[in-house]
Order: sequence, then C-alpha cells, then structure tokens
Amino acid sequence: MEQLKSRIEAVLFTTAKVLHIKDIAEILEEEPDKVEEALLELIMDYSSRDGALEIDDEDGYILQVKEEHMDIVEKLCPVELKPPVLKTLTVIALKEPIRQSYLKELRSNAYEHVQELLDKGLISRTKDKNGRSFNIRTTPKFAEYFKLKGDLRSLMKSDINKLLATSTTED
Amino acid sequence: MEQLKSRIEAVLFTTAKVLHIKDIAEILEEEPDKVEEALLELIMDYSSRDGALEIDDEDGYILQVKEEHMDIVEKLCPVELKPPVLKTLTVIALKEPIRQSYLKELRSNAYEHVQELLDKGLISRTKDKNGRSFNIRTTPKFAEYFKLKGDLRSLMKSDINKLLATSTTED
Amino acid sequence: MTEAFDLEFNNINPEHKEVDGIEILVQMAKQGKIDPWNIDIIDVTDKYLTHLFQSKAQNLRLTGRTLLFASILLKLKSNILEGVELSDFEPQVEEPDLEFDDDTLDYDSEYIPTNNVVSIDEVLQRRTSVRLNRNRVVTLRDLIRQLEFYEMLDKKQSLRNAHERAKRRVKNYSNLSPEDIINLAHDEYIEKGVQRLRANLEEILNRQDKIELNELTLLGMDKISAYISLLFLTAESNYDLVQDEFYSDLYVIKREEVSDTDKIIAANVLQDSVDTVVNMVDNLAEGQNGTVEIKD
Repeated sequence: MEQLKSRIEAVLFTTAKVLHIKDIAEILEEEPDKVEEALLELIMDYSSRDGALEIDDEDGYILQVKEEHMDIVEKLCPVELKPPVLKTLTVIALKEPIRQSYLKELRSNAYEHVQELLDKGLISRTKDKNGRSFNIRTTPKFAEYFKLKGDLRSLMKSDINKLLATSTTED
Repeated sequence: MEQLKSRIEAVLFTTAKVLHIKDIAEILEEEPDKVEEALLELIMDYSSRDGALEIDDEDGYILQVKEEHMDIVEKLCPVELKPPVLKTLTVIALKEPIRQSYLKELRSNAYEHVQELLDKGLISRTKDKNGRSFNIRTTPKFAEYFKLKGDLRSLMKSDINKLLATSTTED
Repeated sequence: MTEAFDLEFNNINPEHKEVDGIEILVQMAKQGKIDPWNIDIIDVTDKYLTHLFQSKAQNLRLTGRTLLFASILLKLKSNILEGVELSDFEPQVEEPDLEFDDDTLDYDSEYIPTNNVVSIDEVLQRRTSVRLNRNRVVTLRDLIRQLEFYEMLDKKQSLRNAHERAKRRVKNYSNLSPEDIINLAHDEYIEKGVQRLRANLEEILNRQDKIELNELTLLGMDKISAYISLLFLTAESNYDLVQDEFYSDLYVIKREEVSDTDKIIAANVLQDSVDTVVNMVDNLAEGQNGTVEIKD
C-alpha cells in the first residue's frame, strides 16, 4: 500500500494535471479500487502534513500548491490578463466550443481579446465545417492555468444562461 | 520557520528546476541564511517521509521524483531522442566544440544524427577557420533540455568518459 | 501597497476630492493593487490625512469623508469576511466612468448572490498546480542511465544472436557428410562452384541490383560452398560482397566505380569473411572430434 501510494504521488507530480482514478490505474497498471484506496490515504497524508502542497480532489485529482501560497505561483507563472479579457475567456470556457461570431455578439472588443488569448496560447481557433465562421475553444495550456470553479451546473442553468440569453438575438 | 519552509516548498514545486539558495531568497524576499536553514529542514522532512518525492541538493536544489520511480517519469515524459542520436549528442556535449569530421570517426551515422540535432535546435554548426570542416557545439536549448548537473570537466574524467569509450567503439 | 497608494493619492485633483476617495480605493481593490483581505486602515487614513494637509484643502467636509471612507473600508472588509461579494457593495458607491470595462453584459448588476453559485468573475479560478519547466528535465543521471540501459540491451541482443548463430552452425554442419567436408577444401570443388556462379551471376545481376547469399543456394550449391566460391570470384572479377552491418544479410553486387570508402567496406567485408572462414574451419575441426557425426 505504501508503495502504491508513492507511485500515485509520482504520477500526480509528473503529469501535473487533473487525473481520474481510471487514468492513474491505467498508468500504474493497477486495479482502480486499490488505486482509489491508496489515493485517499495519500490525500490524508498530505492534509495532515503542514506543507505547501495538497491534492485537490474536486473533479479529478491534482497535486497543487495550497491557496495560501497563490502569490508565489502568480509571481513565478503570471497570467497577465486584464479583467475584460478574462471575462471573454470565461465566456469561452463556459460555452466552448463557441463560434467567434457569437462571441462577438456577447462581448465587445471580442476580436482583440481573442487575438490576445490566441497569442498567450490559452485558446485555439479553427474554421467550422461550412468555413463561414471560426470555432473557439480553450487549450490544454488553459487547463493548466485555470479551472472552472464552483457549482457550474447550477450557474450554467440559471444566471449565466439567462444573462447570455437576454443579451443575444440569435445563435 | 514552518511558514518559510512551506513557501520554499511552493517555490521548488512551481519552478520545477534547479535553484540556488540565492534564487529562492530572491523570490521570497528573505535572507539567504534563513532560507538555507529552512531548506535544510525541509530536505530532512522529505527524506524522513516515505513518499515519492525528494529534494535533490546536488549543485542546487530541485524537487524531484525519487530514482526508484523513474520508470513512471520515463513512461509519462519519455526523452524524445533515439539512443544512437542521444549517444552522438552526448559525445558532442562532452567534446564540444568538436569537428564534424572527427565526430564522424567516432560515431557511425553521425551525419544523420547531426541533421536531426540541428533540426531540434540542440546543436549548432559553424564552418571552422580554414573552411574545411564544421565545428559543432551545443546550444542554450540543449542546456535547457538536458540539465547537465555538476562540473562537466570532472565528469569527463570519470564515469561518462569511460562509458563513452566503450560505447563508441562498439558501433 | 504603500507605493500604489502614494501614486493614487498624488493623482487626486483637490478640486474634485469630494467624489474621488472611495472610488479610488474600490478601484484599487478591484485592480488588485490592494488586498481587500488585508488592508491597513490606519495607514491608509493617515496617508490620506497627510495628503489633505499638504494640499491645503482643509475642508471639514473632506476630513469627515476621510473618516467615512475608512469606516466604509472596514465595512467592506467585514462584509467580505462574511461572504458578501465585493460586487454587491458597488452599487452603493457612486460609479465613476469605468473605461476599462467594456462589458456589453453587466453580469454584476444582475447577479444575485446565493450560497451555491459563484459570479462570472469568479468562474475561472487560477490553478496552483502550474509548473514552469513542465517538459522533462533530463539530468545527466538520466543520460547515463539511458546509455547503460541500451548498452545492456545491446549486449543481451548480441549474446542471443551469437547463441543462435552457434546453434545454427552446429545444425548446418551436422548435415554435412565427411565427403562434403573433405571436398570443401578441395580446389576442384571450389572451382566448380566458381564456374557455376560466374555463369549465373551475370544474368542475375542484369535483372536485379543485388542478390542475397542464401538465394544462391537455389543454384544447387550449399551456403558454404557458395560463400567460398564468391570469395574467389570477388578477388578475380568485378563482384563485391556487401553487408550493412555485421551478421546481417550478405549481398552480392556488381562492382562499380570504386571509391575509397567502398574499398574500406570491401576490405572490412573481406576481413570479416576471412574471419568467418577461419571460424568455420575451427568449428569443423572441433566438430570432427565432437558434435558432427561422421558416417562410415
């Protein structure tokens, strides 16, 4: 069990992205049940220890720096986005894949924002099937830097959706 | 002290590269002496714990997966050069600057390897003074890709050189 | 934080002070210049008062507002600690022209705080798992380990090959009759092979670039005689034996313009061939005493 815990820790450290039990089980060629059990112990080990790291278990598992040291992460890996650009990015993340034409209806200056986000590698843009508009979606780099937080399903169903619906005339 | 240890841990985790005391002190805006003291304690914490990670303190400090779990690292982040090319690169790194003609004597298929390494930006090739042969050396990208730790010259004298001596004559 | 404040305070136009103070603070909090979770109210208030004295705009109403601002800040802070959003607080403040905010959607104004739902500004959360240098950092130790690993593989592979070659050899020789063995070394026997090859090779190599040694057994000769005959043939005519690497397939080709490297290759092959023959002879000699069964 100790050995399996260590190996899970190595996997989390090396991949540095959100993994599910089955991903870890596959990498280590172990039974998912055994992985889950060892992982839960590992999470407890981390939380009982007074270090800088923790295993986040919200929607998959990831090894990360605790919130309280966010300033260090921000200092070392800054994402410099102005609030309006960040909002555009949020809309993309919530609605992806989203058509560029639609995004422009939702957000003024969407074009400049898209350019900036493309440059930063946080989104990617591809021509849609008819070749008439672009489809925009977030990249793996985005997933590395951001996560969608909170009770998104209720958010999508209520406020945001209403907001987006009232502000658009067509899709 | 506990707080500083945590912050050092966060720095090591986030940068994921070899840092020196003064780098860490600079990032955290702390006295190098205090950083060193806390770092030593952190290293001890890690070594007393039975996890997958360790802080390597050989020529700078880095948080890394222990040797025994290298198979996982190898599986998740394989080194992308084939062994013969890697060997050629090693010869270049140890003998640089090296003349292409000499390299060809040492390594069969050196020409193809040199092409691939040039394409990958790991080596650069310049005409030598007489214009008769090329001089080959490694690039800054190489240094990034292969964090050659320790003093290369001392290494040349020891293991690696022995190793190469046997491996270059073989193929 | 202190620098940011100095900067902001110096930008204040004394004439418009009545409306500026709190907006500046809120603005700064929104821009992240001050941490709303950790504001030093005393420091802020002192600075502001100092500034008022310096600017000689001594106005009771302004001084009063300063204290008000400080208490609003305090309320802001406690509200935040209670879980009420900063944005909820905004409508109570006179909104300056927020030129940076180009929203066509004003999410905030329609945002109703509940316990389970976050505001759109908070949907994206910065990850703390980001690592610089995510690419595999290969240390010298990795390098050495890799080399050692592949060398071990090489060795295992060549050991296995050698073993299999030895087995094959014994098998081949065991099929030879004593007569064959005696004949092997006989000039006539070799001459016959050379003639047969000479007659056929020309034709074969007109059709194709090269032919593998094993295929020559189709001409009705065993592999060893074919090989020995070939060695003679290459010496006296324009045929060459080539081999990409040791122990791989051996091909017969027509010799063309001979470059230096080809000469070296040829010399190597010849040397290799000589070695092979020597080995064969050694093995045969051994075989006659041991593994090869000699029929009466």
